[in-house]
Amino acid sequence: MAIVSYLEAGRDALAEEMRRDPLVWAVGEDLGRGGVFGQYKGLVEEFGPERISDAPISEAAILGAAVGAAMMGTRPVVEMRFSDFALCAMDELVNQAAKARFMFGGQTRVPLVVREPIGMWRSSAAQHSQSLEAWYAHVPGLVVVCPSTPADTKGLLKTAIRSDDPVVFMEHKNLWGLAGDVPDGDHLVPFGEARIVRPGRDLTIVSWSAQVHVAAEAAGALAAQGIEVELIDLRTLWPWDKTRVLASVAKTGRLLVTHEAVAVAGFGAEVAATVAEQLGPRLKAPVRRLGAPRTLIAYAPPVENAVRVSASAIADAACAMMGRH
Amino acid sequence: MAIVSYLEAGRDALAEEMRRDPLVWAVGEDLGRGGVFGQYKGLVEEFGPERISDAPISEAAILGAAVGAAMMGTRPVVEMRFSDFALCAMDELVNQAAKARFMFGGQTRVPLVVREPIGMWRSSAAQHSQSLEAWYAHVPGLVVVCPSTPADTKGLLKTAIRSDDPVVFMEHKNLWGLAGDVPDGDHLVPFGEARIVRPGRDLTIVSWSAQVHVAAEAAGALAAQGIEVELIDLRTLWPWDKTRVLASVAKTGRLLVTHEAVAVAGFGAEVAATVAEQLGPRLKAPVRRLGAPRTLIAYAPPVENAVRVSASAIADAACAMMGRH
Amino acid sequence: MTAGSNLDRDRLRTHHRLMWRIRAFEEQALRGLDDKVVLGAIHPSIGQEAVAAGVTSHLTRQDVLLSTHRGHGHTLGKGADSGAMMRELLGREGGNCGGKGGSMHIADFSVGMLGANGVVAANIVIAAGAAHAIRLKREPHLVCCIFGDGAINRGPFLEGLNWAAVFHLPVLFVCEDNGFAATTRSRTMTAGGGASVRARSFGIPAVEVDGNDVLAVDTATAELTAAIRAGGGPRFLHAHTYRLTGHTGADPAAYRPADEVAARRQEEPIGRAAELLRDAGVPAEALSADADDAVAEMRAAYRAACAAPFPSAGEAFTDVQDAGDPRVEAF
Amino acid sequence: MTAGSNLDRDRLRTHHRLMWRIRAFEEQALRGLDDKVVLGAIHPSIGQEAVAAGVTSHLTRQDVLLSTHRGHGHTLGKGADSGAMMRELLGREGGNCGGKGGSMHIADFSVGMLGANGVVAANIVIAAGAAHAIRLKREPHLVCCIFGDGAINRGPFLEGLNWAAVFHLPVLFVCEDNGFAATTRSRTMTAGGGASVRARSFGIPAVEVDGNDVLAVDTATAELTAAIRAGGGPRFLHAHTYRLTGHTGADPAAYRPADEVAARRQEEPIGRAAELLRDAGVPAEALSADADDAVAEMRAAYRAACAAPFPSAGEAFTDVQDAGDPRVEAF
Ligand SMILES: Cc1ncc(C[n+]2csc(CCOP(=O)(O)OP(=O)(O)O)c2C)c(N)n1
Ligand SMILES: Cc1ncc(C[n+]2csc(CCOP(=O)(O)OP(=O)(O)O)c2C)c(N)n1
Ligand SMILES: [Mg+2]
Ligand SMILES: [Mg+2]
Repeated sequence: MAIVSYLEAGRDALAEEMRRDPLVWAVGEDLGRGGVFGQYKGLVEEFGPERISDAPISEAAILGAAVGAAMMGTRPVVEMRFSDFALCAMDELVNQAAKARFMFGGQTRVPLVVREPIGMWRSSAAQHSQSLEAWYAHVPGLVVVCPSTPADTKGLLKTAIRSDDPVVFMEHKNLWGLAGDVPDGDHLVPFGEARIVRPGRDLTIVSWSAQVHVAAEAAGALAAQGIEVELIDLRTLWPWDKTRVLASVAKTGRLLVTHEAVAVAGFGAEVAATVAEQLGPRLKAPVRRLGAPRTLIAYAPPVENAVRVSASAIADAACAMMGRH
Repeated sequence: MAIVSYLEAGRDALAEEMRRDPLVWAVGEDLGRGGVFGQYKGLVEEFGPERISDAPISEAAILGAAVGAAMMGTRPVVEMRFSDFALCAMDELVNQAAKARFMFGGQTRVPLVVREPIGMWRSSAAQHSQSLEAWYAHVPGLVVVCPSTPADTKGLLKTAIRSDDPVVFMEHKNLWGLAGDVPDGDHLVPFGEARIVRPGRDLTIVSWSAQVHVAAEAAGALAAQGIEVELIDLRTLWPWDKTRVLASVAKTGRLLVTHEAVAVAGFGAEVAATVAEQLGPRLKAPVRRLGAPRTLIAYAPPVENAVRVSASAIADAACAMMGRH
Repeated sequence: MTAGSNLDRDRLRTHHRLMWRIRAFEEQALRGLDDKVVLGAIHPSIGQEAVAAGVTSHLTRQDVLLSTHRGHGHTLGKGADSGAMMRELLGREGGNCGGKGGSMHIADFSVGMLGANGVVAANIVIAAGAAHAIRLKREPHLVCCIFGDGAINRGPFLEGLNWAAVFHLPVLFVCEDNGFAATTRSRTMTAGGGASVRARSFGIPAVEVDGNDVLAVDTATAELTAAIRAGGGPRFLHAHTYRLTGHTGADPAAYRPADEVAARRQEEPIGRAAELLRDAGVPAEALSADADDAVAEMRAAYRAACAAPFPSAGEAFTDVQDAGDPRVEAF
Repeated sequence: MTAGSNLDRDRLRTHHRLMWRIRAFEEQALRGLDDKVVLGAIHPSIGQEAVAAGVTSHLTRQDVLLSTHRGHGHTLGKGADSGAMMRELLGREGGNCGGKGGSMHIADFSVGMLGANGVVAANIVIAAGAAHAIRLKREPHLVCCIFGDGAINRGPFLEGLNWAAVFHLPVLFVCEDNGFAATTRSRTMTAGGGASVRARSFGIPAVEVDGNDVLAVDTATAELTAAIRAGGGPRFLHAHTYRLTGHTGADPAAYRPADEVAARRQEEPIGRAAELLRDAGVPAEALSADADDAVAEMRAAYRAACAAPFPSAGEAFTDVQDAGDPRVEAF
């Protein structure tokens, strides 16, 4: 075990996989100087500018080239800088990367990882703060990863690089500095296996990415009031660990899903709908979602904060579900 | 009343609005020769090539130019040909059109309509068959319209053109030839008002776009078995008519949502989750969704058909929800 | 026609045969549309066969080709089997993509044909990336990317060409300029000097040729591919041709005068190649045998395809992705 | 410096003042970062002021300007109020965007400044569309679109320039070339002859100037805007300059040698303009008064902004859209 930051965990994962497999390479704007957040610091020194490659400001080409390079047997890891800019490469990701294998009848695979830092950070406004993980969950062919801890970042990025599927890997910008234990050795975390952050019998909270930490804070506060939350970090949205979530809700009888993204048509709806379909009559309270209102993210802190789902909002919702007011 | 096809209804709507308001104009590839499906036939003759404008194969410019032209006080209607190609203009639609008003503090509005024909047609395969309405419902700032009849196409397109919001207007390719009554005069259909296709007391089915017709077929079959379906056509997904849906399910106690798009993270999840949240304990059966499996759309008919949600699948699900097997 | 005394008769004959095979394949496919067994859209390249023949004749099997919606000719040129291709157009088992792709997504990875594409210009950035992989792996092959004149107005044209030039990649870009983008005359929507001028603005050497002259295409491609193979970085070929049919099999092409089409038909590439061959002493029967063989091949391919079974519904759930079950939540 | 005997002293003096106002605004904004009251990213244009001054001096209030993430100078040049701009950077009430946009989305529609943009090159297609609307409405105005040298590698550069040329629209495209795209030297990622060569490939006449020479920028812009106003269609200005600070206020710019920066600092535009003015007989005190006035203006703007209230949380729900309630389903 070593204490490593979320940012370093990603860097370590990439470095380890690049050492292991000479066909892994990374490409994106400014990678030669370490990337916009420093996630690639030191890598060009070890691997050279061919394997840690700069790119022009050409998101469509970065992603499109990755599709071609992946079909030719390499394993590109592409950096989109902010997930918002991936919108400049949506055809390449959705119409090309996600579809090639099926459309060509299994003649090819597209083993690429696209890193898309998501989320609200500090006063970054509407074009640098989005969380669109629900979009990708809706797109057949894609894997969607949203880690919340250094250990999961490391283990899931390594799994993503080894995967033959195109993987959308969403790191949360607000977590770069978060430090945590990361297991030594070849630490791999499988897709589709949720993490029980904290066991509990009264109410299941499902979350992912940075919102897991907000939910954990709420769970702590609720514990002080005698409400035992089972907090589940999905870690990957596709595939998602329906089994574990259903088992938990079967036990607690209550589901609250919370995420930072817009609530309307967010992935929380998928989780809530699935639980309602499967466990409807066994629920002790109706399922409940907490996500952002359907508005844009502003620059000014009070306006930005207005769309955050806070720990107290989560605790309040949980109390209401427990019949405590 | 006149009998008009779904395709003609859209053309009539555009023509009427262009006659009414000289600032309305349309732009897209091949519009001068009537558009790829003939939706613009005859319009260049009436309005000239400046207002029914051809465009280069430049989806990003078509949409981006519309944003600029809308901010400057005109009302562009842009044609994306197939909704799949709108992925080439996602930054322009989501980061620019949807955000400009808010981001600039209300200094501007972006009154544009983007027409995105959706859905499976005949052997059009993975890049010409998508239905991504759930994506747009998740994006603050956008209106999402999915008409199922000629009357609604006409009334909603006219409303869309008059709206000061950017509107994603999704016509279903399989409905172009569908004929139906369209009211005479200045027929307008408001956003956010669902249509009760057929009243019933046993089970509520919610749907939109072409799938409404499949659901109607199922409802007919169910009626023969004595099951009275209340079929609701949402018509617009944002805003969506929660009031009418909740009132219906409060009455029937059963909700089945069905759409052509992929079920996972589809808009059906939003409807199902909302109903489960609001009416959970009053439901006579758990909510239920029917959508496409999370796979791609193939060319070969049997494989393409495998992802269609059929009338019999809907009827079976409804029977199961009624406790009949 | 540029053929001089040093005309390689055998080489031209090979082009003649391939052009006939392409023509016969597509005429057969159009009949398949009439017969209602070809169900999706077909974009014929009838009249444009010289580009496919001339360009692909310089590609090895290990070289890689990326094509467009109008890709039958390129695919045949790269060596794909006509039987498997016809099955693909009919959506049958044994099609190159198992019937899941159809005409617009035809591909044969076993011969280095990495796909037609339903999205105009999308193949350009993919081609740049395929070449990037070749460079990373230090392989000696090149990538050929063919697109239409309409594609040069999409952003990926700029991004892909700039990419290939910046990274000095082995790519031959080919603009197959038939003057039209669907029903629109491309020049009405294209500013400036066109494809080769744009290519040169990225520092990519570009050559323009009469794309209906198979020898001109062949000769130009020879030079360009030699330069690429010598490590010279990307090259660009701008080939002018004409589409004799509608944009798709369903398009009557009413947007252009009949006499324009008639005039251009006089310049179609197969007749021009045949004339040269006749002049060079190839007997007329040999030439018509090329045509007959091609027609027979494609008729047989069609018959076999019609007899082939459709893929099973279960194919909807194969080759989606490794992670997760695609059936989840459905039905 | 190109100023000859017919130097318009007053005009140059006006540039000098504006350049000082831009510099002072940004230095004040950087102090605001240190003070932790400017919270979001700031992209200073210190060293690049001559482009903003020279170009915007030819824009009327009805002309329209689209800018980039590095847009403070352009916005001041177009006539926006420094007080409202400073409030916007601090996210306060009374900011141009009510505090909802911040530096990267600064805009003042009342003076025809239609927005900075957080997405590189996105403004290019928007500008083409704004000009399209002007043409449809038969208005006499023009659109000016400023972007960086990094932006010419994105697809919308091609699509927007082609669009403007095809539709013969009144747009002045300005590439403000500071040699860098964030931490990357642009030339390492840009193939071919660069911005103006690319512009010419679309048939758009293009001029290159020393972008640190405000008179050169002014003169070139005069000619280009005159041609546009005369109905000549789009024009392109490629102005070479240098960014003296980091990419953002937080970037130490360690990726370039100190002596390079020191050398380029000798060529910064304000000093050069001041030298010319001194030579033309403007007293030194007058020139330092320009600087002092600018600093005083921006200090006052800053103080007022610091004292201004934040917008209320409820602003999260205004100006989203007319249809639907944005609060629905939340919390
Ligand atoms: C991004 C995108 N926009 C529009 C289309 C629809 N479309 C298919 S082919 C075509 C014309 C293409 O013209 P060109 O590139 O010259 O190729 P050609 O058809 O002439 O071979 C168009 C507009 C598409 N497939 N993809
Ligand atoms: C589409 C997109 N990709 C990447 C970025 C991140 N980014 C912001 S500014 C910048 C550099 C831009 O360089 P240039 O266009 O030369 O403008 P400059 O910053 O030099 O003024 C980059 C890469 C972005 N904002 N948008
Ligand atoms: Mg063409
Ligand atoms: Mg720059």
